[in-house]
Amino acid sequence: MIVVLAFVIGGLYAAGLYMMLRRSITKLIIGLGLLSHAANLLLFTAGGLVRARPPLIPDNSETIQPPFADPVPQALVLTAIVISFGVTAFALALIHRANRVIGTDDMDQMKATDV
Amino acid sequence: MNPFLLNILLALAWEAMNGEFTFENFAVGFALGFVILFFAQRVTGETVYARRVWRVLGLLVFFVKELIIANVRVAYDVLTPGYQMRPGVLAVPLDAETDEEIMLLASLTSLTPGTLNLDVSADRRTLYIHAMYADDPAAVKRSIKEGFERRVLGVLR
Amino acid sequence: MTTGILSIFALAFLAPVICRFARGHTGWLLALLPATLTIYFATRIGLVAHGERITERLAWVPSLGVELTFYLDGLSLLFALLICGIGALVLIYAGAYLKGREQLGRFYLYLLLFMGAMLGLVLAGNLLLLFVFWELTSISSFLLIGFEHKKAEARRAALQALLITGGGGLALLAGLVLLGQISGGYDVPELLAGGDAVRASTLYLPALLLVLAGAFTKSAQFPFHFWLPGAMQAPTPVSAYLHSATMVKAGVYLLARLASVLGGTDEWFYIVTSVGAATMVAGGVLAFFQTDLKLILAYSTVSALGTLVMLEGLSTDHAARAMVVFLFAHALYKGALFMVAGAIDHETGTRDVTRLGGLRRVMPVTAVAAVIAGVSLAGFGPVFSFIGKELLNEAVLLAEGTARGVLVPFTILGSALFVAVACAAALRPFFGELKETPKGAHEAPAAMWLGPVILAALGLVVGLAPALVAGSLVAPAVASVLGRSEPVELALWHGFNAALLMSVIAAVAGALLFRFRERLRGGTAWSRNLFAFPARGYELSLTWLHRAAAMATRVLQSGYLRSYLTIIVLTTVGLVGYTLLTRAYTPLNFAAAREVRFYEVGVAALILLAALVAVRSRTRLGAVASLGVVGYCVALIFILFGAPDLALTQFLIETLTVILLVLVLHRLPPLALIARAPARARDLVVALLFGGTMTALVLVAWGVPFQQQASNFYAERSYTEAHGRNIVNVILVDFRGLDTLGEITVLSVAAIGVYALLKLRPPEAKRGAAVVNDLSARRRESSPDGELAEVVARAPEGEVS
Amino acid sequence: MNLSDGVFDVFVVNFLYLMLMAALLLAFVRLAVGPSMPDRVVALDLIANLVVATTALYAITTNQQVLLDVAIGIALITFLGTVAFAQYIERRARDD
Amino acid sequence: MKLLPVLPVLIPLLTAALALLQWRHRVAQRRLSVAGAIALFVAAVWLFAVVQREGVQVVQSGGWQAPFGISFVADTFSSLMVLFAATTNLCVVIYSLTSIDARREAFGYHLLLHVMLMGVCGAFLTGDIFNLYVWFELMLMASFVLLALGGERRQMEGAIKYVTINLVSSALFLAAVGLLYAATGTLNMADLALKAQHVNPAGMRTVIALLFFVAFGVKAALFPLYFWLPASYHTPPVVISAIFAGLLTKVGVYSLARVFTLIFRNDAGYMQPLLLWVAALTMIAGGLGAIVQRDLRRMLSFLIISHIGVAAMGLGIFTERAFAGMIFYLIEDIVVLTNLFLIAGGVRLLCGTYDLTQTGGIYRRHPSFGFLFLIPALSLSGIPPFSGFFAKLALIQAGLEAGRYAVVGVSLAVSLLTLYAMARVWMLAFWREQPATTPTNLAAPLATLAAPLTTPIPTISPRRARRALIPIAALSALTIALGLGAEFVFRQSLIAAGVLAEPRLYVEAVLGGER
Amino acid sequence: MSIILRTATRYLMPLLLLFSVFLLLRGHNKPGGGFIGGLVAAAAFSLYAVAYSVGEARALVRLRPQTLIGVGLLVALTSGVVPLFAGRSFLTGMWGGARLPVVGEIYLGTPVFFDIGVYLVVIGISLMDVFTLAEETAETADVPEPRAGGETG
Amino acid sequence: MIEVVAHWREWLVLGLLSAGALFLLLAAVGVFRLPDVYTRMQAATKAATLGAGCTLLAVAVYFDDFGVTVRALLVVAFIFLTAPVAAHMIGRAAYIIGVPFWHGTKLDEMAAREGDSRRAASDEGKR
Ligand code: NA
Ligand code: NA
Repeated sequence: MIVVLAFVIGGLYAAGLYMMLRRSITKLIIGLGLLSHAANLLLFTAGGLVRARPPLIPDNSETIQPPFADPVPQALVLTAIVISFGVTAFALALIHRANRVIGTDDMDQMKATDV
Repeated sequence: MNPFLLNILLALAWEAMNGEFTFENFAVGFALGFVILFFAQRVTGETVYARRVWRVLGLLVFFVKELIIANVRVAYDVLTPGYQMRPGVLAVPLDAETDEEIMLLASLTSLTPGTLNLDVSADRRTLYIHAMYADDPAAVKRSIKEGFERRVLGVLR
Repeated sequence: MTTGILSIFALAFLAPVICRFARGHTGWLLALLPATLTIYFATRIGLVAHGERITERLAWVPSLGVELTFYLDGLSLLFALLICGIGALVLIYAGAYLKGREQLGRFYLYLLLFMGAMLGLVLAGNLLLLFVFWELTSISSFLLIGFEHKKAEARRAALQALLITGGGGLALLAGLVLLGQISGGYDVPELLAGGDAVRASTLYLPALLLVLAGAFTKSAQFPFHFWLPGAMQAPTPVSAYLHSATMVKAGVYLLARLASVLGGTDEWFYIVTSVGAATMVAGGVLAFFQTDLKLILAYSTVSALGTLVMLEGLSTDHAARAMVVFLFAHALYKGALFMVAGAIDHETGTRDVTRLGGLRRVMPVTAVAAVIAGVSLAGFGPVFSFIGKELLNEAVLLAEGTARGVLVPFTILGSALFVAVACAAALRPFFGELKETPKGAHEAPAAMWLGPVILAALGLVVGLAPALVAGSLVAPAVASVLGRSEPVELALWHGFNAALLMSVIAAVAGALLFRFRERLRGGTAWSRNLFAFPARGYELSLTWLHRAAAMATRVLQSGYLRSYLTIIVLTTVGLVGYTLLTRAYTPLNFAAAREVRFYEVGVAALILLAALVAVRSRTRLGAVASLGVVGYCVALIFILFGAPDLALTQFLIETLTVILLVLVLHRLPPLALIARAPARARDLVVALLFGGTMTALVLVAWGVPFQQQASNFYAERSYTEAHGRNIVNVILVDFRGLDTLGEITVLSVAAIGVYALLKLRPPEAKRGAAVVNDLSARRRESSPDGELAEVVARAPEGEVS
Repeated sequence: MNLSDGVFDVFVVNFLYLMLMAALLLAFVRLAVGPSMPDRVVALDLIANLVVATTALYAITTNQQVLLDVAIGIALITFLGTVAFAQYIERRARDD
Repeated sequence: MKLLPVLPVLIPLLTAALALLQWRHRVAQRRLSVAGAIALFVAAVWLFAVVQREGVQVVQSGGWQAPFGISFVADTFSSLMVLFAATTNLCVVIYSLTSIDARREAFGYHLLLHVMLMGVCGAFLTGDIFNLYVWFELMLMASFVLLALGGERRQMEGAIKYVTINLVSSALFLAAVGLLYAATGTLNMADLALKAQHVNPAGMRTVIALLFFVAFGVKAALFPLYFWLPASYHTPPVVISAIFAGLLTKVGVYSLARVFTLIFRNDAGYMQPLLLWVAALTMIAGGLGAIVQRDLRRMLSFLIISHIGVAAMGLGIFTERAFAGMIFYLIEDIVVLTNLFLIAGGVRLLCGTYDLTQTGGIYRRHPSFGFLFLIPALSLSGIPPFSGFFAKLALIQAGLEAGRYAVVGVSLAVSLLTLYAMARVWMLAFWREQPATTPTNLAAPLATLAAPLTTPIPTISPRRARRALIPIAALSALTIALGLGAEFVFRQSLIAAGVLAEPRLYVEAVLGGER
Repeated sequence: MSIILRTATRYLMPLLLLFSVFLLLRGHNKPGGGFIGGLVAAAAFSLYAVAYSVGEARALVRLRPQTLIGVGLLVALTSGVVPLFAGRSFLTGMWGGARLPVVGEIYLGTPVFFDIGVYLVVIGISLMDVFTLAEETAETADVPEPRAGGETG
Repeated sequence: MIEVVAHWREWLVLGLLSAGALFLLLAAVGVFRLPDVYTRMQAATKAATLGAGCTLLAVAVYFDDFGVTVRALLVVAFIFLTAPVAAHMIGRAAYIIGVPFWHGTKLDEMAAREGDSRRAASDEGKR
């Protein structure tokens, strides 16, 4: 499955990046979303994949017998997911404000601070 | 619904969620429910009468029957080429008055295949539904009024 | 010694305060300190002449090799005396010259800083300490040259000086560090003792070149000579100081200091001598064509510096002797001449020699000083400078074979130009008929003639009785240069010899040059331009630098986010992909791929499909909904592989995100297909490269053996010690609670950001107006840079060429 | 009870998954094609329901009770999503 | 000590949480902010002193033995960085009291500042690679908000680029962490220092190192990853630019230094040419960018980049003395760049603009302000006796010792560019008279420094005005002190570099210490 | 506004809130925890905001989101600091002997309070995001949304 | 037969699961091929709700845990309560923004109601 997921991850990275390379900030934000899915999945696969053995200690036991899914990447991904929620919300507010202030969603119109 | 009753219901729901019916669990659930209701005070603005259990059961049976019969009809239409349906939007006059009555009626009509509640008029006297088989609008309306509405009012009043 | 140097710095910072109280007497008051120091150093003459070396050490930054070490030997003593002595005179002179000017306090501050830095430089017994003072002289002279800061020319000259000497300084630093590394330390006495090892080192040549770059720029050697005349923008007392005793001689000092370490090799000889000789002639020629008194003196200084450097390059006993005497004499007469020039300017209102004449009648005292100094400049008469000239000629005549053949005519030409210049600058204004000048000329105040008179008199006295300094000052200095002591005897008259013949030829030629100066000035513009090209080069390179920088910056900092992203991603792909292929390639094991369940593949395929649809979607909602599907399917993956917490979180968050997306995107313009096909294809390639790299990474990482040490630990302790059965949650709130603490803070900040962005409104600006302003701002930005235009376009030809 | 015990033949189970996957695909096609916004919302809602069902099925076939809670969570939040979506569509129509 | 190393994280958090509860009380927030900044400073000094006296301090948060909990590690390097971050923060907080406008204060400016510091200190102190990611995100998020706070057009344009590029780098960072975990099964940096050496194939470790290099390189603003910086740093109020300039990129360099010396030290050979090339190009690109800027803050932004290149050179040389030079350089940069931005704010107030074609006249009216500028400007250009010289000297010595002549040459050329840029500022804003066309505040007393940025005509008491000059003067004094006391600083840097060069010390302190 | 939705919401909301507390407290042993619980609670309030209005939802919550966040952070921080007084390391779990008579076998301990802090913060931030964005984007709607007293100022 | 009785719960679970999957597939086919959004909703609301309900009921039956069973039943109730509400919201929205009916739709009694100006036909709205 990891082989399949590897291609999914790559595909998500590619799709996310492609969207971010568009001129519209709307697409930019969608691209960011895809990118964070990719990163989360990648992180998730870091511990290896174990089917249907969540890291939960059974009620009648003090420990859990392997194999079980590695809880560490899960905790990390959970953190990353929640963070990316915060970030996405902020990014949304940002592009909303930007669109209101600048009057366009075209990234090419947003070069005044460089040049 | 009486807030106290609601509170007890919440306490029971709590026990159910935990899957352990004990007194202490009930007490905690009750306390939690109280806190939640305190924060959600506006939710419990009205009072509702107690229900009659057999009417509920009757409604349930009727509902399941309708559900299955009509599902087959839709399934047939969905799975065969071409359509036999004659859809239309119907205005069904309402006898139901309270929020709960209207909601329940609307939900039940929506859940039975063939009819889907679209809206309630601003004066709350008309229910607009989308019916897939509206060859005879009057019949559809009648079936709703005499099938569901009567039973719903019977349960809730 | 240490106290003396530090006290000058202390006085510098007190100067503005003193200036406020002492007013007109500030110059006299401040001169007390350098005068005292002059006396102090004079008392050391005896000791040093007996071959003693005085060293004082204080720790500063020993771990970097920077120590407050001061070292007094013959060479540094001579310089210290000149710096303090002339410094005192210049302070007195400045008090009168600048009377009533604004910012006088700052002027004294800079001047004293400069003096302190210069004194520190010559006394430094640690290479890095020397560099510290070296840079301080650059900075303080920058501040002094730009003293008339409202004048663009002054600023430009200051910048020029700073860049040239600063650049040289950086080279010097590298050179000194290399020297330090060769010799194992930065202590000057130790370095002086280990010259052989240095010259034998493979790093000798780079170190030499770097040190020379520093010295040549500082001492205005060709082709770096052009900044020095520019420094004329400084008030005259500064010019006097700069040119006579100090800053420009810092390079000469450095070469003399290091001559016994770096000198004596072929590289040293060819480079130093030829640069010096070229500078000598170039300076002379340029001086000859000037009519501004200060510029004439400035270029003649360049010429003199060239002479000194040439002598240093020769590395012979004679040359060392000639160098020390010439340097001493030059300090005396050039200081006097600059003060005279200042006095003339001050009294008459002009420095144009063609408009000056007959001043001896109205400024008799000044005239006496000027004539003595002028004679010294010409290298004639019973003055110290004549001895120097003779020694110079001797040294050149004693040079080896071909070198002699080149150097002798060069020296004669240089001397002839000196004569012509002396006539033009020192003698001509005082003789002949009194000419009309902007101000009615009369004698300068005592404070202004005191300096020139003392210096000129000293030149005369020492010239008549050279024994006064031969053993006490010159011999120890020569010993320092040579690295061994060598008896020195000086006499005014050496009898008729080849050296005298050279002087005579030079005198005659010089007189002729002076006679036909007008015609020559008119007819030989080419020779002027011949030596002007370095100045042009400086300006051109500055312009090119700006152009190149502007272009590079415009290309890199294009303003297009996607080009930034493309560059970043291609960097990643290039680095990671290349390394992956070359160093981490492992044949992939696809056998394991067979134990895949079809619904897993189904979910995976749906993710890709949904991503594709999100990319291709023409509607905002379609894209958002597809993104949602990606998220839901990712949640399904989590469910399939034992991560219920993750699945729940992912699903909850995906839904909330979709809601927020819908809320916001609806206010944005509809999606439009703007990019052209080639752009899309290019981006597609970039994106696919990136995706492919990440896929490869995951596949390779998967093959790396893995230990589940941590998860086993958590599995064992989660319930028994942390009282939780959900290991993921226990990790979040206990094992790795700190992550969570940080994370909720991130969330808090993000939410505040959302709130602030949407609720905090900028003061309502009219959008149209803002756009217009912005456009005009952009247009302005594309016009050439302001100050650069000032620097490049308005360079007055006469001044730099 | 276990996955491969008795009636829970792998073939049967896989057939159930197959149906759900097919349903997911069909729903997704509707989501991608639209054409109206409500169409997409309907499709997304259906997909969420399919995820709930898949989760429930997986819970049974792999014997994980805990997945029920996941399914509950999904069911609860889906409602919010759909309602908010619909609300937004309406409000937007009123704005324009 | 179970608390001290986490204090620099807890104090800002406590400050921010309390400020949140005082959301509507601006005055209370200001007081909290100052109190928090002082407390952080005291804690940082205390931490530094304890590390000095007792060596590396380690806290295993949650009481779990390393590598299973998250370790907080204060060695000399991290405690130095925390100390200077806290110092800068204190100055910036004081400056903000008189310079940040009421609108921004009402929307959480103070607490955002403290949260950012929390992230910065956390990043310096953590001994866990994923925890580092969290602190990075925290720091970034706070900086995103600070950058955008106010919602002006330029801010929006800058923020979009800043946010996007940094998020991409965060995604790469996350991927790198994931791959590292996949290859080693641990996240604790000390543990990684041991386990990463056994990764097979070793090339995989190199690849991960490169991912970290890109991720941190973006944060550090290395070539060619720096574009977000000049696009955004000049857009928010100057005091925000100032703290960004001082701290953010330094965290990137710090992290590069940590992971490359600890985890990827065996890839140094492979990475070194890359690092040196990148360092050289960063220096050049930054330096060239700086000299063509008209906007003072943009010029400073490019100088940040250029000087990050110098610090990266220290890392690339990869010797103990080079590390020490890099650390000294980072410290110096924090102080000087913050100060220069604060001074730029003063220029703007006096001349009414950041546009160097429109400025002038300050030297004549406010010479003392001019000298306050000269100190950091000269220090940045590496002119003795200020701290910048010694930092540069240390790097040059290390570079030449290691035979890295070319890159040292580039660094020297770039200091000339810096000197040129600073001299231009001096000439255009200070020496020359202001072009007649621009509206000017020059006639106003220096008190104008205290005015809120958006207010054109300042009306503020001299007492508050002096308060605004305090941080600038303090930072300038610090620059001098760091120069005169360079021995102390460099000794500390050497001690810090010792740990970088010999990771055993770090590893033993973390894994062998408190259980 | 839909009567049907409003009526349904009145009944669903308490259930959702209850479920969120359930998830929170049970999270230490089964899927759930502060994040998930907080998100569900936020979803409940968001539902109310959709059915009624953001203003009414704000009134229902009573506390400002900022306050929720602040309190949450303080709770989390405090639960981490408390062990310090017992000479333990920051964030060390300290478990009271008391067995919470609720969810089977939860012990009261500082990590539980930590999770409660997380719960509060997540509610606070989600509400802040949702409410603010909803208000902002609804701004030009012809039916102005009632604003809650304290928040918009 | 005895087997069936002995394993009645498995068979019940299997039956419920099959019914659930079947209904869901039906809903998906309906959503896929019915001609307008209103009719698609008809399919989605009923069949999907029924399908999800069946699978959750299967869970309730399958697990031998009272808490699980109660929660499963509760969520089935929840779904039955919310699905029509959601459908109502979508349908109303569709009607308001003017999503067109299938050409076979003959009757629209809602068009006559007052305040129908809300039904604005915008192009963007239809997407
Ligand atoms: Na992220
Ligand atoms: Na920065």
